Amino acid sequence: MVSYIFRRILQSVLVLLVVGLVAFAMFRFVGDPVDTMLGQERTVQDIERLRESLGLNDPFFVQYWNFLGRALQGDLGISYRQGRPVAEIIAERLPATLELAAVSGTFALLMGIGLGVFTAIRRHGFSANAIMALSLIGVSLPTFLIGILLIYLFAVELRWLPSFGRGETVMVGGWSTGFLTQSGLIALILPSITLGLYQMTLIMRLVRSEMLEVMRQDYIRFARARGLSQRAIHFRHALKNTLVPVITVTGLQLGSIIAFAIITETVFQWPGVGLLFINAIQFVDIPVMAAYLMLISVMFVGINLIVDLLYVAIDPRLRS
Amino acid sequence: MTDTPAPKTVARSRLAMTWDSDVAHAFRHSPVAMISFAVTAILILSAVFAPLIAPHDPFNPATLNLMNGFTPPGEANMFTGESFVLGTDDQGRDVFSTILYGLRISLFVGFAAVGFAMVLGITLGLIAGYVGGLVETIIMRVADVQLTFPAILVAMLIFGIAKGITPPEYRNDVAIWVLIIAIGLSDWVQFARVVRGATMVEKSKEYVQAARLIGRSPAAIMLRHILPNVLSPVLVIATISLALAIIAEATLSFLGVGAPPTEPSLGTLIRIGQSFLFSGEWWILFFPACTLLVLALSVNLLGDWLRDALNPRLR
Amino acid sequence: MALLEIENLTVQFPTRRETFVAVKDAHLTVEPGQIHGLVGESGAGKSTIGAAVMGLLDPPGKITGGVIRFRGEEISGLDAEAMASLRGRKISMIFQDPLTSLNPLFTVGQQLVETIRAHLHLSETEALARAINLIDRVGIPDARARVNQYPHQFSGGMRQRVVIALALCSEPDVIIADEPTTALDVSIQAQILDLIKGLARERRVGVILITHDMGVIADTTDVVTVMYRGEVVESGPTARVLGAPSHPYTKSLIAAVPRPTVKLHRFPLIDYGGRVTGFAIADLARNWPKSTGERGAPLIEIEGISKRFVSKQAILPSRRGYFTAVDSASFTIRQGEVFGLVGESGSGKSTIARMIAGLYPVDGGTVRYGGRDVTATTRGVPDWYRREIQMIFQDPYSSLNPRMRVDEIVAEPARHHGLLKGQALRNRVAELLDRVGLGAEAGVKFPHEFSGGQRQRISIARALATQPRFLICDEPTSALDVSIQAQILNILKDLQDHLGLTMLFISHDLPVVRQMCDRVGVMKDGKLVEVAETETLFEAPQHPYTQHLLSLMPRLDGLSDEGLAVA
Amino acid sequence: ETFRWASTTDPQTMDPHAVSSTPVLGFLNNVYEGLVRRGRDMTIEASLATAWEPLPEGAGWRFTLREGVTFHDGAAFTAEDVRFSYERASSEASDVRSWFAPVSDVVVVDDFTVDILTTAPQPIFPDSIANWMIMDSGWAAANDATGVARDVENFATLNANGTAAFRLVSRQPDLETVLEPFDGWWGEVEHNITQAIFTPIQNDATAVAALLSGEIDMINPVPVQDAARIEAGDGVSVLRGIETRVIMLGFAHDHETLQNGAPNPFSDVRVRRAVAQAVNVDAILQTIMRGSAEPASQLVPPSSRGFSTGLDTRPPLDPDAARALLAEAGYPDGFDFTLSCTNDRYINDEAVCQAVVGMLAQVGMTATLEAGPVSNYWPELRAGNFDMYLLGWSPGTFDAEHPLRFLVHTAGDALGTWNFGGYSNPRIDALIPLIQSEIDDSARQAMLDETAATIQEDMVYVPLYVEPLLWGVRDGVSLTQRPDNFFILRWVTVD
Ligand SMILES: Nc1ncnc2c1ncn2[C@@H]1O[C@H](COP(=O)(O)OP(=O)(O)OP(=O)(O)O)[C@@H](O)[C@H]1O
Ligand SMILES: Nc1ncnc2c1ncn2[C@@H]1O[C@H](COP(=O)(O)OP(=O)(O)OP(=O)(O)O)[C@@H](O)[C@H]1O
Ligand SMILES: [Mg+2]
Ligand SMILES: [Mg+2]
Ligand code: NI
Repeated sequence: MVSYIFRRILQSVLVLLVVGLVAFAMFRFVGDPVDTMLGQERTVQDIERLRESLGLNDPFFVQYWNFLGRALQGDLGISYRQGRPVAEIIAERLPATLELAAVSGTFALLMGIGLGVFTAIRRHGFSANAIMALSLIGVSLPTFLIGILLIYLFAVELRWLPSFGRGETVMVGGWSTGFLTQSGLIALILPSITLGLYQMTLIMRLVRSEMLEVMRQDYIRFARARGLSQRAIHFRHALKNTLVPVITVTGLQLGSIIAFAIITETVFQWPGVGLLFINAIQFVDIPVMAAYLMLISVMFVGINLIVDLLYVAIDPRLRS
Repeated sequence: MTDTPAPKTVARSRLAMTWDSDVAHAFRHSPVAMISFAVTAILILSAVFAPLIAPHDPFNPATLNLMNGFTPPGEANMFTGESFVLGTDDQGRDVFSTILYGLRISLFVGFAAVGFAMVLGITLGLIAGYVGGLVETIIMRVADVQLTFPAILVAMLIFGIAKGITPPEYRNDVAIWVLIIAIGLSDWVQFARVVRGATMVEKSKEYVQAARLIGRSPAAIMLRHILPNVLSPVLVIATISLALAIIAEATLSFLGVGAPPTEPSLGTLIRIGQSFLFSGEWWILFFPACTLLVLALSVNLLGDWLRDALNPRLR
Repeated sequence: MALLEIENLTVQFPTRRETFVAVKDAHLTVEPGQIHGLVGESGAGKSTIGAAVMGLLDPPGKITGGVIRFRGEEISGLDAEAMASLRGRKISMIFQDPLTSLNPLFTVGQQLVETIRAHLHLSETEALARAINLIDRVGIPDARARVNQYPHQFSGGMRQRVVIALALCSEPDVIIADEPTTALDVSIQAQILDLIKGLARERRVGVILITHDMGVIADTTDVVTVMYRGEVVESGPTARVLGAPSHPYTKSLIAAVPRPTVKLHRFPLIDYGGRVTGFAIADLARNWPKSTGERGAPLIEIEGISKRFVSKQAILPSRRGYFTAVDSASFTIRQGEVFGLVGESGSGKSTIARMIAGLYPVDGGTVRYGGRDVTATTRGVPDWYRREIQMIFQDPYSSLNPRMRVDEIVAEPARHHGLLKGQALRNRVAELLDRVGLGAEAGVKFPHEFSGGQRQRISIARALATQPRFLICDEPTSALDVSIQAQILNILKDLQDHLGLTMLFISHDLPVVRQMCDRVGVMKDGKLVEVAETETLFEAPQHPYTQHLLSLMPRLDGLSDEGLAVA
Repeated sequence: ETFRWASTTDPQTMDPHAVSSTPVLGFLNNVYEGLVRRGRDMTIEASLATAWEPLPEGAGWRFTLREGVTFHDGAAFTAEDVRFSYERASSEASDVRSWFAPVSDVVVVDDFTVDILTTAPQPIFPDSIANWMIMDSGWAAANDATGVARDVENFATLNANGTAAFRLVSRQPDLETVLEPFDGWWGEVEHNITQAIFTPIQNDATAVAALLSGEIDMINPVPVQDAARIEAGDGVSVLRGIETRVIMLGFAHDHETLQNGAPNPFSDVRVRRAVAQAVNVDAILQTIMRGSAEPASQLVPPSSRGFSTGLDTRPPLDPDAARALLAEAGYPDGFDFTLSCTNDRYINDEAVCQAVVGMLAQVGMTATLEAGPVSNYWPELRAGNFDMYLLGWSPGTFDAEHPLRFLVHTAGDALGTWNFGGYSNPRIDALIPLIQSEIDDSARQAMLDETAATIQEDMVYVPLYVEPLLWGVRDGVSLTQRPDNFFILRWVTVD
């Protein structure tokens, strides 16, 4: 176990190195930061000077090497767009995204599992089929559209909820949280629904399809014969046997909620890392992109490690 | 419910056997499956035969009249007097024709990208889960790297490379493949990880060991024995991903990687239509969005049904 | 008032090909404290009756006629809710397939505790204590440690006992025990049957005991009902039915009971129902490669193989607990011989079989086949060796791919090895299915549509389809009624005779072992305690454990063609 | 009154010399002040300087500074700050140093007089430094912000200390920036704001929603297509104006071949003229721009200084003439080419390009549209990967000379830096320095007229239209919209 985790951490370092290399090879195709950094009255010398000082004239692996060298000393560089240390910017933005991800992830997981179990048990029921069909609306319309429609309904027409932003936030030891104020909590509602809708549908459908399979297994029949309650059968015995694909997908989805909640964050002007990232791409803000991708990579590696450990925790047959 | 048992003829035609198979039988008894199949088929056919069906050719800019722009459905344009069933968009394109033509791109990209992701993901997932060891480590770590890069960046990279290696006159032909590969690449990990997880569970079961004892090769065991047993979550993800891939195509086209805006796909139409959501020109968004919704709905319902039909215990 | 009454019960499985009537107009009554035996042909509908009483018929099965009453109240029409409140508390059932009845993701203890707590008002610790006690009472050693293990860490027989414990733990009024002791060695079987008898006597529990073991019926039951193809053909006090069977099927069944004492050339076959009464082995043996080696020469040489399992997970390897399932066993199987392996449940028989088949890597020792080293490593065994051997798994159901149709399952090996294709292959599959008594039309069904014994026969058909030279049989006929068992065993014997097929034959059924095997090994606690020629072993057992085992063999005295006297 | 407003882009920095972009300069104009400033009608008026006059012989300009001005931190404003700000703004890292290209030195005459010396006569120099903001030298030194914060972070990135009517209270980049009136401001207060909060809202639709829901008092910009809806809405209205940005089509003048390898037709003026005559600008303005924009005939809008009033007609729309021109140029069957275009830079840029493609197709010029985000657009243009492209130009000095310098002058290191197509005309190159240094207005205008005529003749660019300016405002808020798209808080009053 310990050695497994240790090996995985070693592998993660390798993953990180590869991610960096690919990232720097990629940045050339994103655009040229110099054009966005300089005003229209720049001269050719200005361009050259800036390129030189940013090291953009170096081959990408040299740029990468320099980045690594500095990163190892804890320096992630200065954002081209904001002119501030990247680490600071990311630290500022991460809480917003993490809180949003936590809320929408929880929403997606609870609703997804609950509805998934429900639709599996009532496979032929009307309400179950209605839920199954309705849930598809959430995944077949673009997130953007859903977000805007929600805003118009709840912010413009009904004026119940704010149309953008995080509301009031409170700093708790360097972490800006929206959980402690009423406006902060209210502000979370629409974005988390928008963001969680897709994951909810996915989880729900996965749970349903796996449940249907499991519900016909002999051990469920025997669990019934033993006189266990319906709840224990559905939520303990059947559900646990569906979990391997569900946690896989949940892990990945949670990762992408944190990493690339770009559209939701843009629509709701949610000051998280997704917004930061899309701005960085638009601005060709290489230091931000590089640091950000590294962070994402660490996160995915971590999530996947946890998922893999969970497999073993869930299924004893995998312990050997 | 019950058909009279087919007389045991020695050699039945393949068609008859297919018709008589359990899945086909289940299909014939499920109205939902038949309707959603019909809808999907109609959509696909109308996309394929768009040039024959569509009243206009929206992909030929020379035939467009900008002054026709924003004509409401069924009404006559106030400048040109022309009228269009589902109205026109900002360029004066007939929305109905554009949906048909756009579907061609969207369906192709959507199915191809999801198919590509599925094949790649399933293959690698099966291998990782079944073989384990170093192979698994390598595949899963590559997957980790892949996860880090969103489709946007992947598309930009591939597009940049493709641009470098293809002569300009082929760019437009390449563009669509760039989209497919980019979307497929950013999607395969999901399949791979799900399949790997399920395979790890499945491979310890005795029927797999029985197959090994027969001497079946690992490839055959993975495909014949394990795959059918891990397919249902894959189908869930695949059918759900389809709509997503179609929308992703529009996003990527917006970034300049993909089909040119003069040849709007369904997704691009929706993206364009979004900006007219509140200016009163609802039809530019509404009809394409409905088409996508109907497509997603029927494909998913078909997927739901197929999943259940493929499971012998659920019949 | 009768505890349980079944009247005119009819159960159908409507599929699109046919509507299969699994039970037709069946009658059965269980009085308090009565043990009611249910015997009959494999696939006759015994398990279906049990499932119908529990309201747990596998869809699409449904009760289409008749009533079931519990203490005079009709329960066959109850809604799900009301039915659920009866299950476990009032009526509980031991399903036939113990290996798939346990949820693989929960420890045995967890499953016991939750069942106990669902019915009895006990605290977590009390329930656990009770669970441990139960595990102990069904004869599983080291119960305290065992409750923390998962089902896959148990041997077949142990899992069966766990299922029994689970069915008994809620103190029900009626117990339906579907072949509860098939996978158990005689001593444990006796212990379990005593437990059941005790419950019937002391707590006035009514029991339906479904079994194919005539010895058990004779020993345990008060009343017996005989079923044949969905119908009750005979019912009455055990002594009468066994001693003076009136229905021809019952008579032929009794005639087929293997003789524990005398070695016969072939098992006696039933001529009732007129299906298979012997056939030319030549058909089956067509293009079956004849074993090349000289008969009697050592084929499999096993030297000191051992297997240990991690019994306690720990982060540090040094803290882990290990359990030695097989402790350096050595024996040789000769070309063309049937080598029997008997012994206590959980003593490592299946583990040895799996190591020989290359499914478990060995932790020590070597296996040689025809002089070549085929010891299983983590990468398995050499391919050529795989082609030579075949195994019939102890758990027939989980060894069948649930998503494959039976004809595909049976055809797969032949197709894979390129032996046959097209129509010839279809014919061969049909023939094989017919030989094991399923009928060719079974091919279009999926494994879950079969009864326990039928599944076992599918797995036998598949094993034969590969045309192996060495066949490992792990309890191949445990779920078969004596008549079908005889049929199958005769096929195996024919193959041995004609082709020189070598077999490792694991069974707890000592009469069968005596009939089938040339030499026998006896296992206890992972050790091979005795190996001897069959007759020698049965006549003059050396090791005390062997002696103990043989002494417990159910004695069916006065076995005649007409009936048997109950001891 | 608390006033909230939103715009698509956050000012990247609070350093007035680090970035010369409209969002930054426009925002900082509320915090910092220059020697001169622009009034409501864009005219130059006194600010920190009360008077200015050219030095004899075109040696530069003398500015008389306002006395009694203090910075937000209380420090007094003196000539030393002007000198410091000059040094800072013209330093290498500064993004506004081009304003000071002709400046040779800044001389402090006394505490309230400075001479700005130029290498050549600079008639419009005061216009060109309207956005040059003065920073306190003492504050900069004390906070280690004497250098421009661009590649490095310094105190000035997040903090500001100007002399203007508002001071920066808090700054959360990309999130919220709060301003409050500065009590010690020298000017006369016209606004009634007690606090002003700026929020960037990137998404147009979200911004419109925020305005409609009353969470925001003013948004900039309003998408053209939503303007009508907002006007119709309760309690909100749209402020319409015309910006100074001219949208035009540019050509690959000096390329041998097109992207697809065929000979380059665009080096032929007849082809370029055909393009001009084929594009139906009125239709574009009518539909895509919804009547909000105005057609353009020159590289600058009519409102700018030096506009050639006699040349204010576009070539007439005439597809037949266009076809004839093409035939004459040797392309009777037309040709294939690519049109490069942005899709996130100008208002409805992609739609406009699509319309252009359609119109050109009707005369036989078959364009493949390559539309993409601006991040990769300029590099591609600089690398010469285009045949025809869309460009928007907004003259920083509001003077007709500005685009000549960048778009028309033969491409070089400092001049012609945006002349991607490689147009080169020695006569124009010769005229540009003369225009720059001509003091006499009519002589200057004559030269500007000559260049404008040449440019029209040669169809160097095909100007299409001037971009509109659309702000959404809550009823009860009154404010002034300036063509440079600067939002000036001190002209805001809230009911
Ligand atoms: N799910 C099902 N679908 C269709 N047919 C079924 C299904 N389950 C059982 N059957 C059929 O019902 C018949 C009775 O099965 P049952 O399990 O009751 O037999 P059994 O008497 O218990 O036999 P065995 O001794 O082999 O266990 C069998 O012929 C079987 O094929
Ligand atoms: N995967 C495993 N992990 C841990 N322990 C195991 C595992 N498989 C088997 N065992 C243990 O090894 C011992 C021998 O098991 P095995 O299945 O070989 O018994 P068996 O002789 O076949 O018994 P039965 O007659 O009951 O089938 C048992 O005590 C069992 O608990
Ligand atoms: Mg049975
Ligand atoms: Mg065993
Ligand atoms: Ni039917």
